[in-house]
Amino acid sequence: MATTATGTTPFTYDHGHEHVDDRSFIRKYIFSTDHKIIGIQFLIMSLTFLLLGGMLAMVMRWQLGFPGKPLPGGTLLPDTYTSGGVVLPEFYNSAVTMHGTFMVFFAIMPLLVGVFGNYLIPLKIGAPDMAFPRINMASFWTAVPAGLLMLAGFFVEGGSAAAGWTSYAPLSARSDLTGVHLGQIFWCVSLIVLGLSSIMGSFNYITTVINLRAPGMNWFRLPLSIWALFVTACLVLLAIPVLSGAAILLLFDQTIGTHFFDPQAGGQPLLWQHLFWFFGHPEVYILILPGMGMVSDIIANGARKPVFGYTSMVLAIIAIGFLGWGVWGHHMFQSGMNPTLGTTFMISTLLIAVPSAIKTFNWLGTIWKGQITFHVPMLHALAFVSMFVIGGLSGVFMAASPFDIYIHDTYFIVAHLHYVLFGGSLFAIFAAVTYWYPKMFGRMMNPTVGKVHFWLTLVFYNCTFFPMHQLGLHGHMRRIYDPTQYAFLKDLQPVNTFISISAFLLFATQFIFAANFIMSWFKGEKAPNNPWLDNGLEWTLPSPPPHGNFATVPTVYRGPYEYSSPHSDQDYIPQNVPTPGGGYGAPHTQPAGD
Amino acid sequence: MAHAAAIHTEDVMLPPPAREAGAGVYTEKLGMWIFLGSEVMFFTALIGTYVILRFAHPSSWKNPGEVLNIPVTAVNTFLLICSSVTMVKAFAAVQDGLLRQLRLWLVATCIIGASFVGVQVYEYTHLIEKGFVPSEGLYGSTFYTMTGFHGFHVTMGVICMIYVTLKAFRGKYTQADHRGVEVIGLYWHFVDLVWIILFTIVYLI
Amino acid sequence: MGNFLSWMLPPGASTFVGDIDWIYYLILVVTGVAFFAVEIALVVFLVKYRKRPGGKATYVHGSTRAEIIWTSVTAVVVVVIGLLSAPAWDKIKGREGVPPNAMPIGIAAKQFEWNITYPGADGKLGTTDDFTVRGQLHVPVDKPTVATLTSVDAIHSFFVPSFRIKQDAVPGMHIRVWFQPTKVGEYELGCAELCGLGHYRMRAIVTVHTQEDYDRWVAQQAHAVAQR
Amino acid sequence: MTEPQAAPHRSTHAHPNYILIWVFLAVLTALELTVAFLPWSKTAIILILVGMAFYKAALVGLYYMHLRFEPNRLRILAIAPLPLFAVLVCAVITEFIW
Ligand code: HEA
Ligand code: HEA
Ligand code: CUA
Ligand SMILES: [Cu+2]
Repeated sequence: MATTATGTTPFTYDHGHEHVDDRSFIRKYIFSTDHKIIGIQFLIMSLTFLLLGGMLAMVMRWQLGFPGKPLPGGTLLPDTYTSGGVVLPEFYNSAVTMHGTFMVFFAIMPLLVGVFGNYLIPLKIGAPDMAFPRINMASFWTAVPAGLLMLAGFFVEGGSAAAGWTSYAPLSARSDLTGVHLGQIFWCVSLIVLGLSSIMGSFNYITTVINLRAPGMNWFRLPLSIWALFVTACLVLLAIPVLSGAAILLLFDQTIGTHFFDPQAGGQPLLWQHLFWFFGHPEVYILILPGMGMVSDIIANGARKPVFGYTSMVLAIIAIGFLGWGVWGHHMFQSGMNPTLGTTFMISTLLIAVPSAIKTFNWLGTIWKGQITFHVPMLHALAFVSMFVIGGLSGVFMAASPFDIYIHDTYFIVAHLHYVLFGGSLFAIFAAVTYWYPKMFGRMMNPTVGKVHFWLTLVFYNCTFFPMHQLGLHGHMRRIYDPTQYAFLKDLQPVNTFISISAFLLFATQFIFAANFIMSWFKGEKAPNNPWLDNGLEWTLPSPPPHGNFATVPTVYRGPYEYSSPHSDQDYIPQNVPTPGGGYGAPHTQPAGD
Repeated sequence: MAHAAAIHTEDVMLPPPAREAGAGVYTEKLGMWIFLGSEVMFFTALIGTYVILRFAHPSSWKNPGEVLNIPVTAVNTFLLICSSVTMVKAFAAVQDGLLRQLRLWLVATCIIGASFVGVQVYEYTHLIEKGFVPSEGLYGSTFYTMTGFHGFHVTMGVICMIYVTLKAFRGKYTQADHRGVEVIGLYWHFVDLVWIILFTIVYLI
Repeated sequence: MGNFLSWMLPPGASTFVGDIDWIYYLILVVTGVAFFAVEIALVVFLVKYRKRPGGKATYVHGSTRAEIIWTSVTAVVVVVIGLLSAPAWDKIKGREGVPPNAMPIGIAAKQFEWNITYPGADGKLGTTDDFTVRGQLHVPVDKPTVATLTSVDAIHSFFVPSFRIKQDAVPGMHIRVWFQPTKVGEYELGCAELCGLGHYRMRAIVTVHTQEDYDRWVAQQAHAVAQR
Repeated sequence: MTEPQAAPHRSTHAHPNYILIWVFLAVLTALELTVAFLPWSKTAIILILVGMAFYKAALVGLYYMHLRFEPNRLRILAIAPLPLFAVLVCAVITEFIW
């Protein structure tokens, strides 16, 4: 359908002329409307929250590995957090809650959607910027106050929200049950504000992908990263408002005395769970799809081969986008929901393994008979595949509702979610950051340091999260402050200690990445336009690309994965290079970077 | 850069079209429609909650007219319908290049829209005086949340409408280019559409 | 630490062990096969197809046949897992699953304790000989017990790992959960849903008696109640 | 995109009779107000009222938001989120009828 030009779309670019960038510093770097700058702003914000989330994880791991021992530096914390340096249950609960909230909403989601959605979409489809650059700027500047408000919870009376990142009512609705009042309100308000930011971002992305594609960039020539970001944006657009709505109801229950989730007045505690997970399951696919897309780009590049089964990869992304709406009940198997509904959700949940299987096997197909270069992004991308498979397969255990009876709310779930979120999303983010870093900052990251970081992360990551499966299989509940309270968990304490030590090492390893990231920004080797010899349009531009991106509108002649084509002497053909003698399409436009 | 790769044979792919088709509508309008999609989901959460809670606990609701003032709301509903027709008339006027009519219809829309909000405030104050407050069981909770968020949307709409009206007075819209009018119109009619549903399920059922 | 890293489930003590554990082992085998297939293929490809000087990758775009095979195999496997699991689910959580002869008890969760109401000698709840004990769940062996779970504040979750049973207690709802212990002994009951500061210590002891022991215990408790 | 885009409008269709639709909407509202207080069975009234509300909503969508005159892809996009509402409400309602 996309190849039939209807001629109804006005299609103009504002960059036919030579661009003189005379914006002031503030317009250029602070209140910028340039999608590339906004992407980098999101990158800095979300890495900060990643660090904060990681620090909270260290607090939790200290308490779990060494219960009752004073936290190093713990005496510096206020009395409401620690007593004699020992973490208090109050602090533990808010650490778990804020760890989950920061990681999901302020680190991984903005990293994938805010950073790479912004940075890649216009560049990869050949557009000058987003469809609505000012709304795009507003999207970032709404996310920042949301983050600050969430953070502010730590500094108010009663401390931050402490009802888990899922904030189940009525615990989250009644301050007499937790002792947290303001913190819980901040949680709701912050997520409502963040929701506005996400919605502004997502309808921008969708409009951009639909209406601003360069000539020749038809739907089935879009890179998989763009397909994934497009479907993700659709999920954000439709899922986030449900969370906002639910958070508003919860906020009203907390503040003006409504009774949505209050059973005494006929409210339904389970309604919160339904609304939350109706948002929440699409949300977890929001957290993985962009990663899957970017990893597909990187693997094809590293293997110097076209993506295996491009069309089925696209269809699988779309299928995940659709099926993701029909499985939310698998988080509620033990909640007292209608058991027949449970059976339905079990079947739909199991079926969602099928598109993921398609993707996994196609990644294997892509490296099969390739010429694999192990550059740092490729290493992370391969780790993504092998770790996501572990996380995905552990999902199948929980999807089988009878067995979920046993492992629900145990560390088996914690293992699953870290395998998909760290092993999946975060490895994809490492891959993507290292891959597009040269484009973003015009400098290369140090590959040796990158490899050290990769291998240490891979090892410590598995040492940290793999044994959690066993904890779960022995019935170790999640969100418990002190496992030694239970006799059957006392024997497992050495495992907990081992996990904690690995976690500290894992955390420490991340500073190698941070150092590499920061040092390369200033001292890194100057990056060429196309360091990875990639076909994508962004690599035809200078590193970093100028404001307005393309000096002339590029014309796209083929898909992005034409590696090792017999039509070419080299093992790649950029998408905008015409086929000589083909004699069709618009005349060859000189890439701006030449 | 060494893009000058020697390429021997023809590419297997089809030639590119002159431009990509997109959605067949201009970008601002497409953007507004997509944004409305997310608004639909926001009201899905609220209206869905209402339907579910009402189904689960029917006895919390009073018969129509017992608590809520139907005549006042009926007038208000009529106002909103009127503001929709003035809005669409404004759009029709600018399509035909009748800029004076455009301004008149827009001003009318602003005034009627603002009156809707005014009547709603009046309705709220009376209900609260009568002791019907948001904490009054599920009935009060859902009533104020749903009508309140609708009212909030109308208020936002009025603010944007005033902005568009000012722009119209400054002559920014022409027969050739009047995207702003059409886009605000879409939002306005959507809010009207939501009210049509809310009026039925909140007041009449 | 060694044996904790095994993939075996810890021993259990209720009939649900038989209903549930085999599903676990089944999925373990299926996913294990998938896991090794994927990881081995990955490693083999990485070694075999690593970059060689002058080498060129094979230019293929996919294979519809391979695509169809792995899609349908996965679909069939997951649907079979679902069909095999469904009966156990219905038996444990379904309404019709509760055995008619089950002994009724009441479990009221509140921050941070379990209050268990026993039917007394007449075997019926809601009569005058009912009595309530805090933090102790006593049940006869080899006899089904059905508990009505309630909560007065937050959501709690009734979890006896050895019985392979878990069920949330939701305020405003009366949720029935049943189990049939198979081994005499003491087990732990924990709270599996975050319910506030004391969630980590919301613990109780489950004692499974022989029928005679159980009757004796009930008589003793009833006596204590009568004394008050 | 700082330069104004070209005119979106090609008057391919005459204006629908907007006033007539307004009359329709007003009359339907009046009818609704009557039906709501008729001594019929509650279910019947609810069905009729919801039906009328949908009809009115459709009028607004089709004519005032001119979906009637838009390309098909836009219409599909406009109604795409509605099934999600159905999925959510139907699933959760089964909670109360088992
Ligand atoms: C990125 C995020 C992400 C992703 C992608 C997934 C993917 C999946 N998740 Fe996960 N999930 C979470 C994030 C994610 N999850 C989080 C955060 C929670 C906890 C929330 C909380 O309570 O705090 C959770 C919890 C969770 C639960 C609830 C558990 C409980 O609380 O009791 C369930 C239950 O069904 C589940 C299932 C699944 C399934 C079936 C998939 C599937 O999509 C996986 C599909 C992939 C594969 C199966 C692997 C590849 C396939 C093959 C190699 C082919 C061969 C396979 C077979 C033959 C089976 N998840
Ligand atoms: C993407 C999400 C994500 C990530 C990355 C992590 C990372 C980690 N998580 Fe997290 N976790 C969750 C999401 C995540 N978690 C969620 C959703 C929950 C459930 C919450 C709930 O129950 O409510 C949870 C719960 C959870 C628990 C269970 C707590 C409980 O139930 O009681 C534990 C326990 O060990 C844990 C540990 C860890 C550890 C040790 C890490 C380590 O991997 C951390 C390592 C550190 C980093 C990754 C940061 C490094 C970053 C930098 C150094 C920044 C670089 C900066 C620049 C370049 C400027 N997590
Ligand atoms: Cu009770 Cu946790
Ligand atoms: Cu899920």
